[in-house]
This record gives sequence, C-alpha cells and structure tokens, in this order.
Amino acid sequence: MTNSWTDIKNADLVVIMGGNAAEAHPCGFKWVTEAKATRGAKLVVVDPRFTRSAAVADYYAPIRQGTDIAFLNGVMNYLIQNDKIQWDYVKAFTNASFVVKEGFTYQDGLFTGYDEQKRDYNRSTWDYEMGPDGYAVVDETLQNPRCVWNLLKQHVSVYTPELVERITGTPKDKFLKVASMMAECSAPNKTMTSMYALGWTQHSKGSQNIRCMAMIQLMLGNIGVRGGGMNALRGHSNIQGLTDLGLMSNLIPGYLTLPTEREADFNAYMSTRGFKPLRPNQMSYWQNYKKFFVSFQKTMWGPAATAENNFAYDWLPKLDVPAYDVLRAFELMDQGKMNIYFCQGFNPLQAFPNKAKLARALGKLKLLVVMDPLETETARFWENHGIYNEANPASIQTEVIQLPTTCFAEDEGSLVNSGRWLQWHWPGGSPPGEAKTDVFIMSQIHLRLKEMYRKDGGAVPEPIVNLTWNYKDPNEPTAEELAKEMNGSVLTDVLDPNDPTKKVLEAGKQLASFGLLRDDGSTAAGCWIYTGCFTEAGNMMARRDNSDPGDTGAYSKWSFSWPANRRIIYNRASCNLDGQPWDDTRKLIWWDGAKWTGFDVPDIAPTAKPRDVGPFIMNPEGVSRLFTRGMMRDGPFPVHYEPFESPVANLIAPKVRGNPVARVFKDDFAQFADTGSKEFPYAATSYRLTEHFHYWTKTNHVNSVLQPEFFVEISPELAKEKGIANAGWVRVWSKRGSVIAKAYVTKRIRPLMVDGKATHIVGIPIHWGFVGAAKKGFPANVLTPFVGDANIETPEYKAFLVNIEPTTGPVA
Amino acid sequence: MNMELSRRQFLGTAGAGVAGTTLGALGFGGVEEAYASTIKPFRLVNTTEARNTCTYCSVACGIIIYSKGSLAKGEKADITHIEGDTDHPTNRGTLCPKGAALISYVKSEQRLKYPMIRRAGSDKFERVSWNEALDKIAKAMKADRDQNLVQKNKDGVTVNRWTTTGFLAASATTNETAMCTYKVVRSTGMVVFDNQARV
Amino acid sequence: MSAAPYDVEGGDQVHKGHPVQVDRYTVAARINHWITAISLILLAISGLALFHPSLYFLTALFGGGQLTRAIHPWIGVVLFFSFAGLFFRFWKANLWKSEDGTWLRRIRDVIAGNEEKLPELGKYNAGQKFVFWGMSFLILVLIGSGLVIWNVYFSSFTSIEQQRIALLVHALAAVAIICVWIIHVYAAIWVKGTISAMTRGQVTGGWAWRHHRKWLRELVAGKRTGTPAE
Amino acid sequence: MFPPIPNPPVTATPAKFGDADLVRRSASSVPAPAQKLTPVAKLIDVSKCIGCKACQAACLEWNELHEEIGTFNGTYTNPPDLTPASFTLMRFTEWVNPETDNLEWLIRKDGCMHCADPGCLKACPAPGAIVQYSNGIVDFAHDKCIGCGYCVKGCPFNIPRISQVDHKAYKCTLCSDRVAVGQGPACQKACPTQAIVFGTKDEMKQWADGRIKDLKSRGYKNAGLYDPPGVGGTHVMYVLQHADKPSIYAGLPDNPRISPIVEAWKGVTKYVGLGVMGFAAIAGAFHYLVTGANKVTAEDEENAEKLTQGGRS
Repeated sequence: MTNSWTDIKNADLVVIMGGNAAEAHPCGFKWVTEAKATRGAKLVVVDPRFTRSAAVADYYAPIRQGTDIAFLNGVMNYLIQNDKIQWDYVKAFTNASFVVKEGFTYQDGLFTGYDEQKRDYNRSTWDYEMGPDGYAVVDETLQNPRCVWNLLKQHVSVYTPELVERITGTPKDKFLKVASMMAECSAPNKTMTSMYALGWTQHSKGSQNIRCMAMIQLMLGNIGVRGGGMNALRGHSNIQGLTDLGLMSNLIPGYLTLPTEREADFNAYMSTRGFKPLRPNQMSYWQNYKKFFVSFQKTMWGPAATAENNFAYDWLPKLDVPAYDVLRAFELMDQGKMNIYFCQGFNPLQAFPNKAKLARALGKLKLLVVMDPLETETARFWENHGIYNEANPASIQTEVIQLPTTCFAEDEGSLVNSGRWLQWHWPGGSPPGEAKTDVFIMSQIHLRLKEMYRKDGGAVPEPIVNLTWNYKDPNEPTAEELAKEMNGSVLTDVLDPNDPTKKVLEAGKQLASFGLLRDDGSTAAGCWIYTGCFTEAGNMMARRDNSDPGDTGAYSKWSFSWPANRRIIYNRASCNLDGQPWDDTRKLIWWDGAKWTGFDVPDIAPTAKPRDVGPFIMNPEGVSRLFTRGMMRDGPFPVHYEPFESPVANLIAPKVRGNPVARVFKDDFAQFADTGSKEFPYAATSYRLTEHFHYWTKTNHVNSVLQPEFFVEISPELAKEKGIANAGWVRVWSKRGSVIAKAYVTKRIRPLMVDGKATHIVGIPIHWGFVGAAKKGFPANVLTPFVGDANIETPEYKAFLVNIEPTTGPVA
Repeated sequence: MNMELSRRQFLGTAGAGVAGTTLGALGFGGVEEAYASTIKPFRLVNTTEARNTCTYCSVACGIIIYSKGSLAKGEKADITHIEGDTDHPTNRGTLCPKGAALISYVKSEQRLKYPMIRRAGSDKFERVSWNEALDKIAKAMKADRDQNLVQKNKDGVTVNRWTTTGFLAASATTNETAMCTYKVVRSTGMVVFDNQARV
Repeated sequence: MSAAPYDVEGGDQVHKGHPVQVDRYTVAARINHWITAISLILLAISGLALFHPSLYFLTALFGGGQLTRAIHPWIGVVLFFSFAGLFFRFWKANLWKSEDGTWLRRIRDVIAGNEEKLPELGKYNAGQKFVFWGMSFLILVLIGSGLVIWNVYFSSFTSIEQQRIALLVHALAAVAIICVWIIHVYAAIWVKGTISAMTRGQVTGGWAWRHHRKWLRELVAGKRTGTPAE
Repeated sequence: MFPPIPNPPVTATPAKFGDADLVRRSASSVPAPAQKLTPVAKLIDVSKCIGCKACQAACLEWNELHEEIGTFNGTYTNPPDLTPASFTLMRFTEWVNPETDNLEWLIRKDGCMHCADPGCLKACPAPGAIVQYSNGIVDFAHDKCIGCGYCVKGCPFNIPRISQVDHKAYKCTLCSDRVAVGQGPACQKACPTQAIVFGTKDEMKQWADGRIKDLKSRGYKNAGLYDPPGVGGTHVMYVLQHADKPSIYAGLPDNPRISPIVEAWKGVTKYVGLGVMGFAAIAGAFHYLVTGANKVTAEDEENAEKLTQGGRS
C-alpha cells in the first residue's frame, strides 16, 4: 500500500476492482465504511461476481475476469476525451512531457522489438530522447507528437465505451457510470483510492493490470495524497515483510537485486544500478545503492567482507535466468532436476497451479522438509485419500521430514502489515509438544553445515563458514538480536572529516536512519529500508502510542513504518508545485518557506525547494511514469491481452494468444484449452471466502462450521441450461483435472454478453483438501493452468476455462 | 504502552455527540455483591494478557492473548481466550471470522507436536528425535551442495549457484525469522528460493 | 321377559343369599380401571404443576421440573392404552337407551335422590354414560394435542403456530377432563355401596335393585344366578 | 466511528447488575427493583453488514459453544438455522429490488431480540428459568429450565432452541457476563465494520438516526429503525434499508407480537381453568351437605332377595 488502512477514511471514492476487500480484509474494510459514514464517500465495486464488497457498494458493475486492462484503458480514454485530468499534477509530477525515442511504435497488440521465438522484446527503443546536456528531452507544452502524453492519448484511443463493452461484457452504461465517478476525482479536493489484491495479480498480465490503475491515479492526481494511492491489500500477515527482506530468488533485502551472470564483477554489477538523474536537481535515490549493498554484505559476512574481496561479491550466487520462481522450481522438480525441497509454513500442493503436476514433481524429490505448525497436504502428498488424493505410497521414494514449529501465539517479533507498519508482538502461550521456532531450526541447520564445512571442507565453504553468527545463544538467536541486525549498526568509528576529534558515528551503536549508511564497510544493515526500526532509542516497532495529531490517520507514534517511519509514500505529491497542500482539509505535509513539515515524515529532502526537486525521488526522472521505459517485459503502456484460456479471441489483436511475453513451459502449453473451446466453454475464476484463510482454516473447527463444504457458484441461467439444482452435485473439469462439488445457484453471478455472445462464469472457492477438521473436498488448483505473469510469475488463477455437468455425490 | 491516552484519543476523536457516555451508563446500577444466578462469572479474571498480531491477513489486527500462567514469569502459559485489542489503531478491537476464531487455530487437533519422518516407500509417518532429523537434513544438504553447486558457468564466470535444492519461505513468520532464514539459505548459494508473495 | 339381555356384561352374575350379592366387575376390569385411574391422577398432578405457577411445587412429587416434563407424556401414553382397554369392555353397555332420555328429563329427581321417581335402568345410567363418552373424547383430544407439544420427539413435525394451538387445546381439554373426573368420583362417593363394585367387584342386590333394576332383572331372568356365596 | 469500549478487565470486577435488578421472573414475581438501570441495546446496521460471520465466530468462542460441522445446503447461511450451540446466525437473502431491478444481498444477523415484553418469559412454566433485568436483558437460568419448549412457542421471533443433549433452552444472553463488567457483547466487539454497536438504548436510537439520514441520502427512501412496538420495543434493534418491508430480510416479522393464542393460554385459561375445577369440587361437597348420601334401604335388599327367590312382585 502507498497509504495505510487507517488513511482510507480520508477517501471520497473507493474503487474495489481486482479485489474483494470486504471479504478478504474485513477489518481493513472498516475504513471504507468509515469514509462512507463520515465523509459521505462512495464505494464502487467492479467484479465478475456480486461479492460481499458489492453488497455494501453504492455502485456495482460486472466485468469478465481477465479484461481489466480493456476496462481501465477505456477509463483513461474517457478521462482524456472529457478532459478530466488534474493538469497541474500531471504536468509537474509525471513524465507526460518526456519525449520518447524515435523508432518506438505499437501495432496489433505488440510494441517495437518483439521476438516470437524468444517470446521477448528487444526494449532498446522503449526510452526517452536524450538531449546533449545528458538529460531526457521534455516538452512542457505537450505539443510534441512523440511526448509521452500524446503517445498515451493515441494508445488508449481505441478503447471506446463500445469496445470496452464488447471485450469486458460490462454494459456500456455501467462502464460510463463508473468512469464518470472516477473522473470527478480529477478535482484537486477530491481523492479516490484503489483497493486491489489477487484479483489483479493472478493473471498472466497482472503487473499491467495494476499499472493501469496507477496511471489513472496519476492522471487524477491521487498518488501521495491522503485518501488516495494504490493500495495493494497483501494477503498474509507478513508477506510484505518477507518481500521487503528479499526472500525471493532474485532479491537482496530492501529490493536490491542479486547479480546475474552478465555482471561478472562488482563494478559491472554497480554500473547497472547507479541510476544517474535523468533531469537536473533530481534526487534519484538509488544513487545510494552501493551503501545499501555493502552494508548488507557486512551483515552477512562481517569482517570477511572487505574492500579487497569486493565485500564478498562472489559469495552471492549469480542468476542465469530472471528468477527461479515457484513455477520454475516445480518445473525443474518435475524434470527430476531437484533433490531437496524445504516448505517453511507453506502448502504448495494446494497453493500452486495444476495439482497433478505438483504431486508428480514432489514424488521425484529425494528429500522434502516441511516446517509447519499445522498438518498440510504437501507433507502427506504420498498418502492415498481416494478421489481427493490418489497416491501409491509404495511407489513414492521421496523421504519426508515434518518439523513442528511454533505459531504466532507462541513466538516474538515483528510483522509488516500492508501499510508497511512493522508491528512487534509478544508470545502468549507455550508451544505444544516439542514444537520449536523456525529460528531454532534454521540455526541448527546452519550450525551443522558450518561445522561440517569447517571440518571436512567441500564446495566453496567460505560463504557458510564466514557467515556472521554473533548471537548470545547461537543455537537460537533472540528476536531482539535479529531485529537489531536488520536495523544495522556502526562497525567502525566514522570521524568528522573537518574535525577528526569528533565521531560522526560511534562503533557499536545502532543506526538511526539509512541516511547514515556508508559504502566503505563501516556500517552494517541487514535491510536498509528497515533502518530506524531498532535504534539506540530502543525498539521502535514496539511503540504503542496511538495518538493521531490532526486526525490524519497517520498514527506516527504507533510502531514503525518503513521507510523512515513514513506513513504515506510520495507524500510530497500531496502539495502543489509551491509546496502547498492541494486540499486544505486534507493537509499531510507542506513547505513552510524554509523546510518541509507536517503530520507525516516528508518523502523528500527536508530542505529541497518545491520547484527544484520532483516528488518521486526513487525515480531518476524525479517524476512518476505514465510510460515505463523498458522496465516491464510486456510493454511501456498496458495492452489488453486475453487470458491464456479465454472464451474469445483478443478483439484488438486477434493473432496474439495470452500475454505475448509470458513464459510458458512446453508441456504446460499442451494442457491449455483452445481459445473459444467447445470442450471447455465456461470462464472460471477462483477465490477465497471470508470465512476461510486459504488452506489453513481447514484445520480449524469454528471456520469449518461457518462454511463447511466445497461448492462452486453458477448463475441460474447456466443451472437451467445444464439442469443443475441448487445444492445438487456437479462435476467441474478443465484440461488439467476434475473436481466434484455442490452447486450454488446464485443471482450474484450473471452471464455476460461478450462480443454479442453470452459468456457463463463459474466461481470456484479455494479452501478444501484432504487433511483437517473441515469436510474433505477438492482444491481449486486441480483445475488451474500452470502459467504466470510476464513480469513476476504470479500464476493465472483468476481466469481459465472449464466445463460443468450435474453428477452424483463423490464416492471416496 | 499508553492505553489510558489511547482511550481518550478514541473517545475524543470519535466526534459523535454520544461519545463516551456508554460506559458509565452500563454501570448505572451500581455494584452487585453476588452475581445473579443467570450471569456467568467473567471469564478473563486472573488471566495474563499478551499483545500480539493476528496471523492471517496483512491488515495485521491487534489482538490480546489471554492465558492461565505467564510466560514472562517463566511459567507455562495455557491460552484460554483471544480477543481484538481496542487500543489498536487499525482494528479498534474488531476481528474478522478468522481472527475471532484464532484460538481454534492455536488449539487445533492438527497442530504438529513432534518431528516426524516418512521413509521412502512407507505409508506412514514415524516419530524421530530433533537431533536425528536435523542431522539428516544437514548431511543431505551438504552432500547435494558439494555435488551440484555450480561454481563457474561455461564462460568461466564465478557464479556459485545451487539449483538442486530449493527453499519455499513462509508468509506468516516474523521479520526476524525471515532475516535468519535469509542468511542461512543465501549463504549456501541457493537460488531456488521463493515465498508466498509470488502467489 | 323374552327380550334378549342387551346390557349384561361378561362376568355379571347374581348370588342368592342374604343379602343378595351381584358380581358387577371382573378382576381384569377392575385392574384395568385402577391403572387408568392412577394414570389420570398422576397426569392431572403433573399437568397442573406445569399449568399454573401456584401449583409448580407439585413437580417435587416427580423429582423436579425436568423429570415432570419428561414423565408426563409417557404417563399419557399409558393412560391412552389402558383407557382403550376400558373402552372396548364397556362401550356396548354405554350405548344410548330410551330410558336414558327419561332419566335425564328427571335429572332434578336424580340430584335429589328420588330414585323411585326414575325409570328402571340397565347397567349404566345416563350420567355414567356421559362420563364414559366424555372421557373417551377428551382422552383422544389430549393424546393428539399432547403429541404435537411433545417437544423431545415431535417438535419438528409441526409448525410453531400449530404447537401454540395444541397447547391451548391441551390445557382446555385437561380442565374439562378433570371436571368430568370430579363428577365421576363424587357420584361414587355420594351413591353408597358403589365403590365396592370397583374394589371387591360386587354390589348388593339392594344396590342393584335401587339403581340398576333392569340390569338386575335381566341377570335373574337370564338365569345368571348361582348358589349363596358361602 | 462509535467510540469503542475499552479492553476487558483481567482483575476481579464486581458485577454491575444482578438479581436486585430483576423486573420479571418467569412463573413467579419479583419485588420492584430499588432503582432502574439505564436500558441498554444492541444496534445492528444491516446496511453496514458484510456478512463476514465474525459475530458468529466470536459468539461461539466467547460462549465456548461446540457447533457441528454441517454440509453446504445452497446458501451462505451456516449452520442453516439457529441451534442450541448457535445463538446467532447470518441470514442471507438475494433480493432483486423491483423498483431498480438491482440485486441487493440482504444479510441479517438473527438472534434474540431481548423484547421489552418477552413472550418466552410469559410462556415459561418454570419459576425463575427466564428473567428480565431492568436494563432490558432477557436471560435464561439453565439450572431452572425444565426443557418443556414453551418459550419456543412464546417467542414471536422463533429464537430459543432446546438442546437434545441436556434438554434445556438456549439463546443469546446479550453476553450478560460481559455487560456485567461494562463490556459489550462478543459479537459487537468483533464486528469489523461496526455494523453492530452497543450502548444505552437512547444512544443507539440517536446513532441510528444518523445512519438512517446517510442511507436516505443514498436513495434508500424507506430506510428506518426496527424497534417493534408490538413487543414493547426490543433491546436488539435493526437499521434496515427497507424498513417498510422487514419480511424481505429472511422473514423478519413485520409486526411481531406475542401470539394471541399464547396470551389466551397463559392468561384467561389459566385462571378460568382453576376456577371451573374448583367449582366442580365445591358443588359436589355442597350437594352432599344438602341431599346427604344416597343409601340403599333394607326394603331394596328384600326386593332383591324376593326377585332372586323367583317370588313375583
């Protein structure tokens, strides 16, 4: 989230699209009802199903799953055609005026440089025209036909309300109503907030879904302001934290990236991450990359990471592919190219697409290690449960070790909420049986490896034997010790260059902010964006003062928010060019003539003059991007692409199947239903119900009572057509598998008219499996396709094809 | 913790004309010596409180865990109830149907209690000691790493990449656990490393 | 005297002697009667206990409210079948006769005890017949409405509205049957020599002569006479 | 936002009300309380409810109830009906508004309404099994309940359920144990959107006015408060978008009142019945005194003997 849960109360319009906040985040949704009750805010819901969010919405519009970009590009077109743009914001704070290189073009759904074999682009032309002064060329008048604004205008012009209706199935009048409600927020004193989640990410073009809305928010001047922003409603309690801390194939904590093979040495690595400013005076904060990186390396290897060995640059693995994401992991497993796999509080057999493939892949491992507080299907993938999990244990050679871990109620530490608050918690109960913390388990594994490599040597022992492990009890470091390590501390005194008797930084002290980090190895910080969370003043994450001066919803003294305890990022953009708030009733920060001040920590150098320095300090442009240059694999502007399994061909680019650059493994492609398939005529989507939390609450009696049994949702029209009775049994099958469920015939799902043809929708809730308190049932991933988003490989769970028929109950 | 302040804050900022009068009114009847026959004694009396965060979604609602016995005092603590924390700015004491049932997660019959091993071809899990389990894991890792770590690619560039062992990190563990996990995993050169964020 | 005996029941017999003794009820009939009588009394007590708060203390006799609630319907079942026994024994003799009309028309003399002014009667007079048929009808009503409000087993078979009606009907019928019972018991007390009919099974010839002369004549005429009971 | 009630106490706290505050007691009478408590109420704003069932979960957990895991029965309403272990239930209705032709998903939290004139209490034959406090809470005393199910017949909202296990009646207590220490009910504490708020009845009515204004401004011209006078008002009230037709909300009674049949049964019948029976007994006694016993005379016996000797007469 760019803003926070509590900030949503400041919104005038809440748009829930690509998510279902009321159902997935009820207590966060409270702030929507609060905005409605106290500000008279309006709530708009755009969703294939009439959801619980829609139940309390002021306006609901249906949409076919996987067509959000067509809808949102249509909105952009509407805003431009009707001149509903916050011009001062767009001109000053976006790259609308930047001139794009000659040679960049767009045609038939593809941009310049497409290579069909590689399913990839040569993105060299996707960039700005550079001037002789070394800066990007801009045209403040927006007259230049090649400036971003004019290219965008042209790019979205095809998405007329008529075309939007034909693609999305959203009736034209409903589309126009939603567009006009959004358009009202182009006024500087009206803000709209976007609340989205997996409804946008779980598509082969998920990243572009989100970009679309971000661009709309920029056009309306809603980024950086109270009650605005792009608010990704993260799913799990610390998924934000685990991402911040880089527990991903290609990441280093704080959104630094792992080297690739192309970066043979440290200088090559740094040269691609220096990010010189593209306009005069801009902060281009990534210029400090080396400070963050070196401080991280010092955390890992301390004294062993020296200037001489490039701070142990070579001890980091270098990638040969963009990432070894989960889909690639299971593909490799299925090819027999993996031997050991760890699942730490994770149930991939239920959570990843194409269960049949997953089970097959797990069966090819030598060793599977499961660390979890609860029983999972994954740990028992080898167990036979009839139709729910057909397996022959004797033929499965995988050894499985299941380790009992503590849960939230029994451990101490911090979690990062969706609004980037790091909140500390204290244990309340004793662990059951012999359950241990994950920290204990990881430490034990490391200490054993370290010992073996020290004694017997082996392949490249250095990174392991030199890993810093200075904890009071090496067997199980405390949460505080690790928190201090994340925050970072001074390793060697840093003296004042002008007065060497003065220490700028004193060895051993906790760092107060990442501004103090250095690239010479004198500071360490495990995760630079967290620096400030555990300072000499103590544990900032444990702060519990819930006062809120100005009633802004910032709660700046409650816990700690990264970066630098900032509650709304890009908050400089809440003020006009002269540093005064766009809306006096929604002050956040402002320029008092000498410095930036206000209720939140300014997202800009405190003394940076308003007219000199742009608000988007992480970007070398100093402004936000309507045109993303080469930063996204599938284009600098969003294009409507159909899902890989779609009931219709792409109306704007009939030749393009799915997202043209999304990675698809050979065998998986063979398992996709054809476009407009007769065999699989219905558009399915999967989702979670509010009574459940993914597959966890299966093990929980109360939640199993509240929604006990697997069912699928269909419209009365489809039920009639197929002779399906409410609460009767049905079989639903895709090209990958088949499930048996009860049918819920509901008016909340309606067939949509797509390009003149009625398209039926089948809704498939997730939750059920073969272990737990709940009734046995099928997980949705029996049906879902094995393909991910082109940029970040999030699987396409939200749009695929199935067939359905009435049947008799399961015989298990 | 400053709960008195927080309470005033909430009542103050509530703005409603009726703010704050509720509590007094509820107690208007004055103090009864004995409970009425129908009124159960209040369950939370003499329990220990612990401030915690709901483990489910990232609204991260504040919760209070009530237990018999106090960990702070080094006793065993048995959790008897979990309720929303009114002092928390985001949830103000409210909880969703999952949060309101957190205790049935903590006390679930499917909670794992002992390390278990399922041997190749077997159709059941067997108890195993922590030491045996951890030794087995570490040995298997070293063997695989020594054999399959890619030290240099075909162009002779040092890559120190380990792709035959993978690690799928959690989504609800603490940052501190994550930091520890990152150090241990990355120091081995493992690149098949991912978490729930992807899904 | 050639008319076929029409309300003599099996077991009825005259014994010559001084005084004459007449068998009126067989052992089986008496047992059947007393089971019914006891059930009815228990039902009345337990029912009244739940009918009016001032009588709730009566639940103590059954071991408290829960047990009273549980037992009452079962006693009802016993009563139903036991009374059914009586019904099939007595229904024929309780069919309406012309002299019953006359008897009713002279009800004032009945109440005043002027037997000589009344017609000769068979085994039962109209009052007894009224008690018999009244009981029969009310017990049917009570068992029917009782099943509807027998919460433990039958609550799901009827709507709450139907159960409300059943409750009211059950209460009214119960009041009625208790009144009938009072009349029955009082008559037995008032008319001396009656109770022995249900205890020893016999009445004296004089009693039969006074109250059921026609029945006595038939017994005699029907040669249903035996040696003195010595 | 309605001011949240502070976190519950963990140290012994004297109950803020008790037996001295009883205003009604089933099948018995109580002395009028010295002073009346301020009436409390729970306000359920259906227009704010997202049907998440947090109230159901909180109720099960706080009251330590064990509900069975059921089956899917063609609706989100689970379990399908109130049970001795489910004091409250979200009832879902898919209603197409004939005026706008828009689908409206009406979600009503069902449970005890805590009537000012409680039909359950009126019907109950067991002294003290159902009580009413002067703050409006209607509560069941299970040690006194006999499981007859009369309360079920007395209730205009079909709320109480009889356990087949211990044969006692169960329903929402308004969390009397929580209210007694100055807390709100568990469901209200949990409700994510504050669709459930708790306070004095006056505050709730005042709060409802604000909500109704907001709803009217959004086009719900019939928005209103459900506080049915037929049962003397309730201590659980609803804000409805369509207060003109409560029955569209899963059969919420339009004009609830204690059934006239129950009134007749528990009213006139009770007294007249006793009267009639008493009269019958007394009449008998009186008659005996006046006419004396109806005795068999010696003459009767002789006539009988003559008859049996065959002598004609």
